Amino acid sequence: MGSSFSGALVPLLLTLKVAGWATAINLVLGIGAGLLLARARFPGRDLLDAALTLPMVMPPTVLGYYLLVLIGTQGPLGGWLLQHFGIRLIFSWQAAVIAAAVVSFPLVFKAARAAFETVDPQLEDAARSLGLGEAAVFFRVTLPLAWRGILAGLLLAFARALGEFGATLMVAGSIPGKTQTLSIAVYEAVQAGQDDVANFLVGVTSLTCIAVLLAAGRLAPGRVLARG
Amino acid sequence: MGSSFSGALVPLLLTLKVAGWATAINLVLGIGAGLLLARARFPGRDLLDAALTLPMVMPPTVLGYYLLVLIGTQGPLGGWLLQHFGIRLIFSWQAAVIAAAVVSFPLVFKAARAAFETVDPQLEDAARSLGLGEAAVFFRVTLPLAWRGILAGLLLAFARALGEFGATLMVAGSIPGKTQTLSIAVYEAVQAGQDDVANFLVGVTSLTCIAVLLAAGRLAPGRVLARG
Amino acid sequence: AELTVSAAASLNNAFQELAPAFEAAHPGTKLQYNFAASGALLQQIAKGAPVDVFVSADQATMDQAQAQGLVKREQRRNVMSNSLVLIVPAASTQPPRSLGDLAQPAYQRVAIGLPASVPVGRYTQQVLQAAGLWTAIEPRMIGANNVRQALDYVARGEVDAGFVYATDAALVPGKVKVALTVPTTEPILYPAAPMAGSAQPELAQRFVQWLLSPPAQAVLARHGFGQPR
Amino acid sequence: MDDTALRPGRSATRPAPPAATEAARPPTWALRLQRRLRHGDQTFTLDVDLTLAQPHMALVGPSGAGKTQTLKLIAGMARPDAGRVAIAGRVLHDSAAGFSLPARQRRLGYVFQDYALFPHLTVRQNIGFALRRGWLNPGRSADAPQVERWVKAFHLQAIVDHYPHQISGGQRQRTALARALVTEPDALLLDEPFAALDRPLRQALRRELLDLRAEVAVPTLLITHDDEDAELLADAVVQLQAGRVVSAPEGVR
Amino acid sequence: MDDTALRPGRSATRPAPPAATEAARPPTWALRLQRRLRHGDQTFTLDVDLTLAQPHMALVGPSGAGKTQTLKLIAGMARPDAGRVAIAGRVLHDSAAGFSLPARQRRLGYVFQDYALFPHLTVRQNIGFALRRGWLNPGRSADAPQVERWVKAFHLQAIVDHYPHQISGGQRQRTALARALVTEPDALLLDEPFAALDRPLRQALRRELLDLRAEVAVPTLLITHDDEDAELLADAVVQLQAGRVVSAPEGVR
Ligand SMILES: Nc1ncnc2c1ncn2[C@@H]1O[C@H](COP(=O)(O)OP(=O)(O)OP(=O)(O)O)[C@@H](O)[C@H]1O
Ligand SMILES: Nc1ncnc2c1ncn2[C@@H]1O[C@H](COP(=O)(O)OP(=O)(O)OP(=O)(O)O)[C@@H](O)[C@H]1O
Ligand code: MOO
Ligand SMILES: [Mg+2]
Ligand SMILES: [Mg+2]
Repeated sequence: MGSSFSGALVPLLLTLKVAGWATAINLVLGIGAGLLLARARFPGRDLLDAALTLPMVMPPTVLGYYLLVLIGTQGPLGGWLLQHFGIRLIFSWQAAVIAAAVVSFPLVFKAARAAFETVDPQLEDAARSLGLGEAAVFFRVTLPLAWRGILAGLLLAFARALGEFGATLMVAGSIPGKTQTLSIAVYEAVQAGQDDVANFLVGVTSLTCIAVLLAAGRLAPGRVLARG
Repeated sequence: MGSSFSGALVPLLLTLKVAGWATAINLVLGIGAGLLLARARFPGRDLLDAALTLPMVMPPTVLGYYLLVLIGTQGPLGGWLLQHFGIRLIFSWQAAVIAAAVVSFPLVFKAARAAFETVDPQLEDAARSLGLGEAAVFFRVTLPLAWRGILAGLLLAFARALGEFGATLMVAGSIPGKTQTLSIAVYEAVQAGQDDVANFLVGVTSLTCIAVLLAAGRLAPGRVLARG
Repeated sequence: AELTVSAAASLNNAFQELAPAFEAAHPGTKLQYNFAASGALLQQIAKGAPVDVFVSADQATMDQAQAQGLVKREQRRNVMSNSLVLIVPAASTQPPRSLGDLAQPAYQRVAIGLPASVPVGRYTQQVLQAAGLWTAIEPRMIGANNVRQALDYVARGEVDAGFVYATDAALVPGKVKVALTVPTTEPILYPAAPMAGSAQPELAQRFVQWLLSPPAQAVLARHGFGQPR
Repeated sequence: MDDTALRPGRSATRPAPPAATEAARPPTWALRLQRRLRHGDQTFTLDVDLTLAQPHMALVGPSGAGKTQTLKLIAGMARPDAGRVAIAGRVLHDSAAGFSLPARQRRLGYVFQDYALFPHLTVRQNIGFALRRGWLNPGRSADAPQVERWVKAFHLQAIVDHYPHQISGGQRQRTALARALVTEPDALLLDEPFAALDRPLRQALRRELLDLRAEVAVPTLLITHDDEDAELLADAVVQLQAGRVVSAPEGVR
Repeated sequence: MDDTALRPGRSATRPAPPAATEAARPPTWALRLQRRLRHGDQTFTLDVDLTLAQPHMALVGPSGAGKTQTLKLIAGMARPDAGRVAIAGRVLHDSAAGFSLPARQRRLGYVFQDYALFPHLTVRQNIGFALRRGWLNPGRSADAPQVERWVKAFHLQAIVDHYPHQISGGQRQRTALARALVTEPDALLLDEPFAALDRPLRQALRRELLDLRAEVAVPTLLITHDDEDAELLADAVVQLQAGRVVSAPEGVR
């Protein structure tokens, strides 16, 4: 493992790709689930909410093991994909994306639910009476008003995805240049007692994370007041 | 390690103690930091925000390593504690609390910041003009109005603390009955190939988590509307 | 008194079983185990963890501990041995008969502990290098974070073969087949040593010695460990 | 009941009754609305039954009488427990027939008592909100002639780029009014639209409303506490008390 | 300037001027306020200079003239760029002296134009808000005679346990008024306090306000668009336009 910057470049790019995709997936799924639980009333809603939080509570390695069982070539999902599409998920960077997405999903979901619940329903009514369909109401009123809270969740999810390695390592393996993310590299350096390499890689991870968070801060609208 | 329920009871209680304390600490620190960053304007605010998110981005084992450096008897904090108070943090359940608290801190902090930012400042002005001091304004107006979002963060943090083992293992070790939390027990069972024990312990963890989340759901006020 | 033993994770099952015997032989003593990867154990000890005995899965880690003056070098003992095996999924029809067979196209994925951080990976790398096979196998390597992960991959049929310890392969007999026992360039010996900073140096030393006793060795043997040579 | 027939295309000749009418000359307002609001052991019961030929109605009555609730039921923002709503023969809701148009298809201009401006949009974006179709909000500098018209009419030029929390109460009210008028609705539901305005401005806006109605004959339902408003802007005054109509004179009061 | 002297204890004899007065007979309202609000390239400049002997003032003027801003500056919810505020000789703010009382020490009853009720508290809790000291809100069934008094006076009995989003506009306004009056403030700042009320209720509340002032001589500054309000409740009418006082007659108009 090179301690030079170029040595960190490959895992860095891979890490960004994995975390980016995982965050994108959670942008959709987390917002969807958050909206559902904020708005729909159905029996077992609280239970579903708690269940969707479980990926957070399981040690990543254990979660990784369950994911392995699920998406491995012998698993129900992995086997099906392999049989019908010839796709082998396991030990690919896509598997790393799935692991990172699962681990960070509750972060987006919870943040989105809380954010949607603070949006004044009267404003949505106002938009409806102005002729907007439900989708347009969502994208033009609900989402912008909830965005600040959702963004906070997304940033946490991105950070978590950057740092994730327990579950990732399990389903993606650690194939240098293919599935070795920064976190895995850091972990190995620490394990191997290569403190300087570890510190260097942690520095790279931290700087990357800070850069991404600062850039994303720009995406937040100015302070949007609750009342019109 | 017994696979009976009584075998899980000791780590379960320990886990609840550790996660409970960690969440309590973050209730104070996370809300404090969230409020500071939501309200105070100072140069480097965004940078501080990003820096406070870093515990999220570091692989827990790596974080554990840094914590070890900090609170180990040779470390600045650990050494000071040992010298002046004879307190040895490492391998104690208090060390597990510290690890769990650090790992889950960003969850509360980010949620709190986003929640505070959606509170209408005019309501705080109203409370001030009614004679309330800043502390009373905070506890009687700001906090109740932000509570829903903060609670979502606290629940995530609690779940995360329940599931944490990477950093915990590093600083607290895995001493049955003393520092072996449920997650660590799960991890060890998986490592030792005791799949049935692992599944059982995961079941206990999940049920505990769901029970706590459902109970905490009661703490959320009814839907509080943004406008008066 | 409580005796804290930091032991390599792979010793978990065997050591749990040892505890009652030692405690019975030393009334008033309670064993406290702390299991983790050998490297993590060393870091804890180096940072002041109150440990009495350290049992590592490899010589290199114990050497480091010794170099840092953390253990009593004169009381360090090799307490058991293990062997490296090549395993394949139980369903596998044509297991490799020699290491050289791994170069065949049938073995696209081979689980190996990461050589940089996992002792079993280091042993594997040494063996393969000595056999001139490393460059051929390395591109097929699926890195594992620890032995257990390599074992899981093989047991679930996600890889075509894997290198683990004999003790690990014995954990899931129905799911993996041992194709080969691989002679290692250096023997796989587990060293144990009392800590220099132990508050109970005598008891710590007695534990290390007791590990070499016939009753202890019998238990270890049942878990697949061999005598230290 | 044929759903399509009830949703005729926006006709160019506005005063003409839409395709599916009830009788030769339907009343402008045909309202039957029942709704019970419960809170703890308190209940408020709304039970409005009202048929009015006149196009312009003022709804008056003490605070808490149910005026705002009535408007929300007409606009489809709440569901009556039972009832029927038809405006100028166009049926918007009929519980008996199990029929209810969603709020967005009712084509009503609604001015909320507390304005309900979109806090994330500027005054101009708020006013132009309904003109922009699709999933995106109008841009901050998007310009439309209809927006300009009402910005000018309501003297909002100086603050078109302000956000709602940056403008005064009266400015908010005018913005809300403009936002509703821009859509050229089939009917206007106005919940105290001039309450925050001083006398000259109030007069100017009344003028605007009258001008608009001279141009396109749009029926109005106006909640007001101002007798002058009722006199000048309504052909009939309906009084609500404790959820019931207590006086609904035929003809101008 | 002596800080303590400026914050006299709540005196029992209310009309008597507090300890540190300016002159033998200070004017009730002595206001000098300058503030510039910027938004993009738009600026609104408030520049109010006003000394008034009469205790009860009505502040009128077109929408956007700066009436609400003036009130907020007096109440200490915004800081003037420069200026001085003294009510009945009690100095609340003096930029030149670098002195400014925080809002909570100004002892002013403020009724917000948009009410600003606490959405997480019931009507009763809102009204009793200031009576409860400490870090806890009054309980949902906490009862105080002052609260009861105003609940009765403003006919809020039926909805004391409702939350703000469950009550009508007029009910909100009355709740806001009661919340401000309960504290027995040194002066009242009312931003269109009757705008959402129908005529009979408006008259009843005016009566209440006059009764209150007969009991304790509390100065009032009332923003209104209603001439009758101004006539009945104010001794002097001050007109604001584009941020400046354009007419401030001495004596009753
Ligand atoms: N969500 C609710 N739950 C219970 N009661 C409610 C709810 N919303 C409104 N009410 C009650 O319904 C009654 C009618 O309210 P509405 O807002 O229609 O009054 P209004 O006639 O518009 O009065 P105002 O002139 O004061 O605006 C009020 O007594 C109010 O307390
Ligand atoms: N945060 C702000 N930024 C920029 N301009 C502002 C801001 N707040 C208020 N203004 C402007 O200041 C002016 C005065 O506002 P103010 O609320 O005092 O008016 P007002 O006299 O109370 O009017 P109304 O009778 O409509 O309530 C308005 O033109 C408004 O657009
Ligand atoms: O027994 Mo180890 O140190 O986990 O390879
Ligand atoms: Mg109303
Ligand atoms: Mg105003």
